[in-house]
Amino acid sequence: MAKGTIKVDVHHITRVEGHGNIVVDVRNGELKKCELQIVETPRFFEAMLRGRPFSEASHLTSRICGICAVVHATTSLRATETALGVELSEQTTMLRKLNLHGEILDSHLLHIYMLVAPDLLGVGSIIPLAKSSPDVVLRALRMKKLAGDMCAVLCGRHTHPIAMTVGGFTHFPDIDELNQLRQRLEAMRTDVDATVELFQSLSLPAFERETEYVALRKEDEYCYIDGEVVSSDGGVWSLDKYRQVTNEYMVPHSTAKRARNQRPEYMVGALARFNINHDKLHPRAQAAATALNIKPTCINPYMISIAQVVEIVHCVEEAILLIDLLLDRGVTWEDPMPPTRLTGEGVGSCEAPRGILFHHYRIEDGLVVSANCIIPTAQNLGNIEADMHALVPTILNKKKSDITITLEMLVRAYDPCISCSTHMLNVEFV
Amino acid sequence: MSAKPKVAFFDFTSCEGCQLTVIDSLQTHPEILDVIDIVCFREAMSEKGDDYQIAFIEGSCTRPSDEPVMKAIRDRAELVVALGACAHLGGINAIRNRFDLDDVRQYVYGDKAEWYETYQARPIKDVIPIDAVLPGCPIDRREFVAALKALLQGRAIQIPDYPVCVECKLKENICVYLRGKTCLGPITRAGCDAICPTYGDGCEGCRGLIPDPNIDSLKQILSEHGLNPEETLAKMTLFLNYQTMEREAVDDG
Amino acid sequence: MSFKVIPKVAMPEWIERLCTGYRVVGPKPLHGQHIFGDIQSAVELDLGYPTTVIPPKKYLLPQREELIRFKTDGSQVHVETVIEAKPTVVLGIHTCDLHAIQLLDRVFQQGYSDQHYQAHRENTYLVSIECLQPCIPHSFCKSMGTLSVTNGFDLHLTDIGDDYAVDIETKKGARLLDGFSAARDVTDEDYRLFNRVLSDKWARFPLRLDFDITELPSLLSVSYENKLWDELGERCLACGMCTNVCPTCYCFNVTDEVDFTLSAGQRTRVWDSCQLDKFATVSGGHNFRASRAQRQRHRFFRKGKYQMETYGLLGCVGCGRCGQACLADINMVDTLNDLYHRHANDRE
Amino acid sequence: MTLNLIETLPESSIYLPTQSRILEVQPLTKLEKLFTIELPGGIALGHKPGQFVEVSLLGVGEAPISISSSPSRSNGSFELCIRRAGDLTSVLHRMTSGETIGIRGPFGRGFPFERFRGKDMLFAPGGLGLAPLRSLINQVMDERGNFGRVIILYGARHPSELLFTNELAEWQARDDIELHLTVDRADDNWKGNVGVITTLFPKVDIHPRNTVAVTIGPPIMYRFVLMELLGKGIPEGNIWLSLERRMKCGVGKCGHCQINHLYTCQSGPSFSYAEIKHLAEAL
Ligand SMILES: Cc1cc2nc3c(=O)[nH]c(=O)nc-3n(C[C@H](O)[C@H](O)[C@H](O)COP(=O)(O)OP(=O)(O)OC[C@H]3O[C@@H](n4cnc5c(N)ncnc54)[C@H](O)[C@@H]3O)c2cc1C
Ligand code: SF4
Ligand code: SF4
Ligand code: SF4
Repeated sequence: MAKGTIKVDVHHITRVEGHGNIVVDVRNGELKKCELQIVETPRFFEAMLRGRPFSEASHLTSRICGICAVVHATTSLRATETALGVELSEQTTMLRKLNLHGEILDSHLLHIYMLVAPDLLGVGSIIPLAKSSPDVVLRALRMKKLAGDMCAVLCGRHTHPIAMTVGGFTHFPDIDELNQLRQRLEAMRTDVDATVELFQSLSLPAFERETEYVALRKEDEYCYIDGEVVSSDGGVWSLDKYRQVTNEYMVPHSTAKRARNQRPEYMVGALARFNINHDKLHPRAQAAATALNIKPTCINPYMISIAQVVEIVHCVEEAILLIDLLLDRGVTWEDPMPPTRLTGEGVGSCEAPRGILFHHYRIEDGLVVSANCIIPTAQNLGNIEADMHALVPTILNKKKSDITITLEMLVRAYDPCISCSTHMLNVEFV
Repeated sequence: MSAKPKVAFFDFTSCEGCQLTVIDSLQTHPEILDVIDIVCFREAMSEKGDDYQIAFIEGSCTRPSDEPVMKAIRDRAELVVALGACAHLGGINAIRNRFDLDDVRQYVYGDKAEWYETYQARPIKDVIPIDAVLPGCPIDRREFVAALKALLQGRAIQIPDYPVCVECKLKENICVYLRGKTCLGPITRAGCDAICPTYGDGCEGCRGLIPDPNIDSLKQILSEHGLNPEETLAKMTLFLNYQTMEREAVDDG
Repeated sequence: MSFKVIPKVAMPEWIERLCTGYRVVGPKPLHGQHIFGDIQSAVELDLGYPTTVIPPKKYLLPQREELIRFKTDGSQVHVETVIEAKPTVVLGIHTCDLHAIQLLDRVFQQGYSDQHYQAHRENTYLVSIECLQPCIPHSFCKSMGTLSVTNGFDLHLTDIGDDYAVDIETKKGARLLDGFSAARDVTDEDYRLFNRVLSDKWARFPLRLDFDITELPSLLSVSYENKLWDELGERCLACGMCTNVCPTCYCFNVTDEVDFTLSAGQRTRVWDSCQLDKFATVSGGHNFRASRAQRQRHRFFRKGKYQMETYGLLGCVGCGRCGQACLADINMVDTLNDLYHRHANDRE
Repeated sequence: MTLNLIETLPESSIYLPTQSRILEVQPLTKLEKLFTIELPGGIALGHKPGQFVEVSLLGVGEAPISISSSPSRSNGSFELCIRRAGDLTSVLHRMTSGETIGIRGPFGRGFPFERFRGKDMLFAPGGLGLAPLRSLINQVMDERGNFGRVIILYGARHPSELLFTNELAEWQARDDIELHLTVDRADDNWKGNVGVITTLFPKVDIHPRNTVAVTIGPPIMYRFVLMELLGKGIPEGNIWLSLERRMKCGVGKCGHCQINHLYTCQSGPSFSYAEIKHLAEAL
C-alpha cells in the first residue's frame, strides 16, 4: 500500500480521557496531514477562577480532571501558598506527598491495566478481558482500590479531594488507618511483581525518535512536588520561570494549547521523569526497570507505559517508607498554617501522572484576580504529533486497521488527559 | 431479570470524574459486569454500540453542537440518567454564566477566541427530558450502585429529598460551624453521606438544593458567622450558580 | 438497692475489667465537643463532659438498624428477624438523658412491643452520673425536673472528691461490680461528703423557664394559633438537626436494600425527622404538614404536650442539645418563655 | 471476671412480614387491581372493616393498604384493592398469582360495627375510598336484617374509574340498597348523574338521629361531604371517616402518621368526626 492513499479518521479516540480525534491524510504515499484534534469543549477554568476566594481555588481546579484531581488540588495549593507566603509543616508535606503517591498509583494502574493492556492482549477493553483473564482484571481492581483507599484515608476521596486546604489539612488519618494501609501495601508487592511480569511478557512497537524530555527534579528524592524544571537537552529553571519552558501557542484544530521549549516540542510524564530522575528511584523500582528492559535515555514513546510500571513499583515502596516515617513521629491534628499576606503571586508545580503541571495565580485581597494553568497533556500534544509524523511513513505498508491501531496506541501511551488540557494562554501578569 | 440491560455512558463538558467513579465502583462491585451489558464507555473501552436502553450522561451542555448529540442519545435510550453535578445542574461550568461570555473566551483564548464555540453552560434537562439524576461532584459510589439496582428491579431511581445535615448528624460529626467554618449542608440535598463535613470541610452544595430550601435564613446565618455578602455569593455560586441564577431571575420578576 | 464507693484511682482498673466482658462506651472529646464512643481505657473517658452531640439513645435505637434480612432461592423465601444486641455498658449518662430513656421505654414497650429496642435495652447497662455543674448554656434541666434521678439506672455515680459514690439500683448493676475488690463499702465520711455534694449542687443550676413546668401543656393548648410558629418557620432551615440530637426523638424511616442478585437483602430503619419537608407527604404529593411553621409547632407540641398525653411523660428533658445544634438559634428556653410572655401579655 | 453475658434475644419481630401468596389478581380500572391474598395455611386474617395491613415486598418496601374484603366472606383469603401510585405499588402491579408478598397486620382500629347495628347506614365513598368501605358494606349486607336502610352515594372522577362495577351492578339490582352514582366528567355512555359527590346528597332523605354515615375519600372531599352530613343533622359521633397518612411501621412507633397527638395507625385510621373535629391537623 506504500503508494496508496489513506485517510485515517479516528473519531473520539476511546480509552483516553477527554475528546480527541486523530486525522491522518496520506495521498500517493505522501503524508499531507497528521493531526491530533482536540474537540473537547473549552472549560474556561482560568476565567472562572477570577474573583473567587483563594480558599476555593483548589476545590475549583480539582474539577479540571477527575483522574488527576489530587495533583491539581496540590498544585493549586502550592501556587496559593507561594503567593500568600504560607510555610508548610513537615507533617503536611509528608501527607501531601503520600496522597500524591496514591494518585499516581491510581492513575497509572487505570492506564496500564484498563487502557493499555487490552491493546497488548488484543481485546477491546477490560470488559472482554474480565472474561478472558479474570485474574488480571481482579488484580487491577484490587490494586486500584488500595490506591483509591490511600487517598480516601488522607483526604476523603480520590476524585475531588476534600481534606486538603491552604496551609494543611482539615482531617487526619489515625494510626490504625495508616497501619492498615501499610499492611495492605506490603501485601500488594505480590501484585506489583505480577504486574511487572505481565508487562515483561508483552511486546510493544519498536519505534524510536530523539526527543527533549522535561521533568521536575530535586536533589534528594524522585520528585513529584516542587523542585526545579529540568530539560534533557540541558537547562534548569526555577518554577517561577515556567513560561520560559512552556512557551505556549495555539493551533486551530485543537481546543488544547501546546508548548515548545528548546525544540519545537517536548515530552513530559512518566518516561520523561524516568529519563531525568532514574537515579533517584527506589532500588526495587530500579530493579524492575532492569527486568523490564528500560534504560535511560529511552526514546521509544510506547515505553511510557513501561515507565509507569516502574513508577508503580516506586510509589508502593515510597508510600511504605512515608507511612513508616509518619508512624514514627505520630500524626497530630494541626490547624492549617495561615497566610502571611492576602495579596501576592505564586507558581505551584507538581508532577501529575501525565507530567508537569503548573498553576500560576495572582491574588489580591484574598481574591484570585488572574490565573494560568498549564497541563501536562498540553505540553505533550506537539510531541505526539511529531511522533505521528515520524511514525506514519514507516508503517504505510500496513493495513489501514493496523495503522489505525498503531496510531491509537501511540496516542494512548501518552495517556492524554484531554479534558484538562483545554485551557487558556495569554494572561498578562502585570 | 431476563436479558441484561444494555447501558451506555456518554460525556459532555466535565472532568469525567463521575465516569471514573463508575469505574471505581467496579472495585467493590465487580459483579456489575455480570448484571449489565456496557455497550459504550469511551473512557474505558474501544467498542461502541448504538443499541442501548439506559444512557448515563456526564457533563453539561456548553455549546450548540452538543444539542443534536444529546437528542440522538435521548431518541435511542429508554431511560436517560444525568450523571453528576455538571449534567444535573451545569456544575462548576455554570460559574461562567455570571460573566460576559465574550470576555471569558477572550480571557482564555485571546485573539483566537472565535475558534472556540461556546454558550451558557446548562444542565442536560434544559436540552432533553431526563428520567433521573445522580447528583454530586463527583457522584456518590454507593448511590450509583443503588441506582443500578433500582433500575434492575424495574424501579425508579430514588435520591434523598432531605438536607446533608441529616446524614451529618447521623454520623455524629462535629458541625463545622462549631469548628469556625461555614457549610451549605442545611440547604443541600443529602446522599453523599456528608462526606465534606466528615473530612472537616463545609458542604459546597455540589448536589444541588433541597426542595424548598430556606436560603434567606441560611444567608443570615452565614453573615452571623462572619461572611460578607461577596463571600456568601461566592459560596452560593460555586456549584449552585445555575440554581442561584434561576432564583435570581424569579426574584427579579 | 445498695451503696458502694469506687476510689477514682481504681477507675482504670474497673474499666479494664469491664472491657474484658462488655462493650464499654462513654463520653470522649472530639474537636472541642464530646461524643459517646467506645472506651478501651480510662484515659479516653471524660466523665466531666458538658454534653454529647448525640445522646446515648443511639445504643438503644441505633441511627441505622437492620430489622430483617431476606433471601430468595427460586420460589423459596427466607426471611429472618435480625436482632443483634451486644452487652454494652454505657458510662456517664447524664440524668436528663436517663429521663429520656424512660420515655423511650414507654414508647417502645407500650402497645406493640418493639423487640429490637427491647433487646438493646435488656443488654444495655446504664451507668448514670450525677451532674454537679450546668453543662451547656442551652440546658435547662432544673426547670424540667430532670436534674436528678431516683431510678431507671443500673448504677449511678456521684463524684464526691477522691471517690465516686455508687448507687446500685439493679442486679444488672451489681453484676458490673462483681469481684471488683476496689469497690469498698460506704463510710460515714462518705455519706457526709455525698450529702454535702448533693445539697451544694442545686444552687449552681439556674431555673431558666419563667413559668412552672406543670403549666407547659396548658400553655401550649392556648398557643396553637400563636404567631410565634410562623416566626420560627421563617428562621427554621428544616435541617432536622434538632430532632436528630434530641434524646427523646425516635421517629424513623424504613428502607430496603438488595444485592446485585436482587434476591437477598435487608430492611433497615433509619432515624427520621418531623422537621423534614417530606415527612408527612403521601403518594400523590399531599403534604399534611407542608410549612416549616407547622412542623416547628408539631415539634414543640410533641415535646410539651402530646407525649404527656400519650405516654404520661414530657417529651423534653431540658438537655439543651437542640438549641446548641440549631444554626438558626431556635431553642426551647427562648421559645417557651416567649410563648409564656406573649400569652401573659394577651391576658392583660 | 466471669460474666453471664447475653440476655436472651427474641426471635420474632413486629416488623417481620408473613410470607403470603397471591391467589388472584384482577384488574379493576387502569390504575387499580384487586389482589386476593392467602396467609400460610389459609389461616384467617382476623380483621375488622376499616383495618389495614402493611404489604411488604422484600427489597422494595412496605405500604399500608386497607383490607377491601369483608371478614364475613373470608374463605381463607382476603382482598386488597391497590392503586398504582408510586414505587412499591408499581412493582406490585407487575405481580401475578402464585407470587409471594409479605403481610403484617391487621393494624389499626376498625369501625365499631357493633355500635352500627340497628341503624340506617349512609355510605359515601369517593374514588378509591370504596376499596376500604367495601369491606364494611359487605359485612352489613351479610347481616342485612340487623340494619335499617342502606344508602350508598359513590362518586368517581370518570366512569372508567368506578371500582367494583360488578358489585355496583348487584347492589343496583337489589331493592334493599339505595345506590346513587356520580362522576365528575361523563363519557358518551354515561347516563347517570354528573357532578361532585355532594350533588348526590339532595337526592336522599334520611332520619338523622338513626343514621350512621361513613365516608372515605381524598382529603379535599371530606370538608364538603362533612358539611352535607352535618347539614342533614347527623350527630358528630355518628359520622365516621378514615384518614390516610404516611406510615412506615403501622404499630405506633415511626411517628409519620401523627395527627396532633394521635397515631393514625393506632387510634385510627377510622375516626368519628366527634373524635377529630378538635384536631387541627386532621382535616
Ligand atoms: C391506612 C391506609 C390505608 C390505605 N389503603 C389503601 C388501599 O386500600 N389501596 C391503595 O391503593 N392505597 C391505599 N393507601 C395508600 C397507599 O399506602 C399508598 O398509595 C402507598 O403507600 C404508595 O406507595 P408507593 O411506594 O407505591 O408510592 P410512593 O409514592 O413511591 O411512596 C414512597 C414512600 O412514601 C410512603 N407513602 C406514600 N404515600 C403513603 C401513604 N398514603 N401512606 C403511607 N405511606 C405512604 C411509602 O411508605 C413509600 O415508601 C392507604 C394508606 C393508608 C395510610
Ligand atoms: S457540618 Fe454542615 S452538614 Fe453537618 S450539621 Fe453542620 S451545617 Fe449541617
Ligand atoms: S435544628 Fe433548627 S433549623 Fe434545623 S430543623 Fe431544627 S429548628 Fe429548624
Ligand atoms: S427538645 Fe431539645 S432540650 Fe428538650 S430533650 Fe430534646 S434536644 Fe433536649
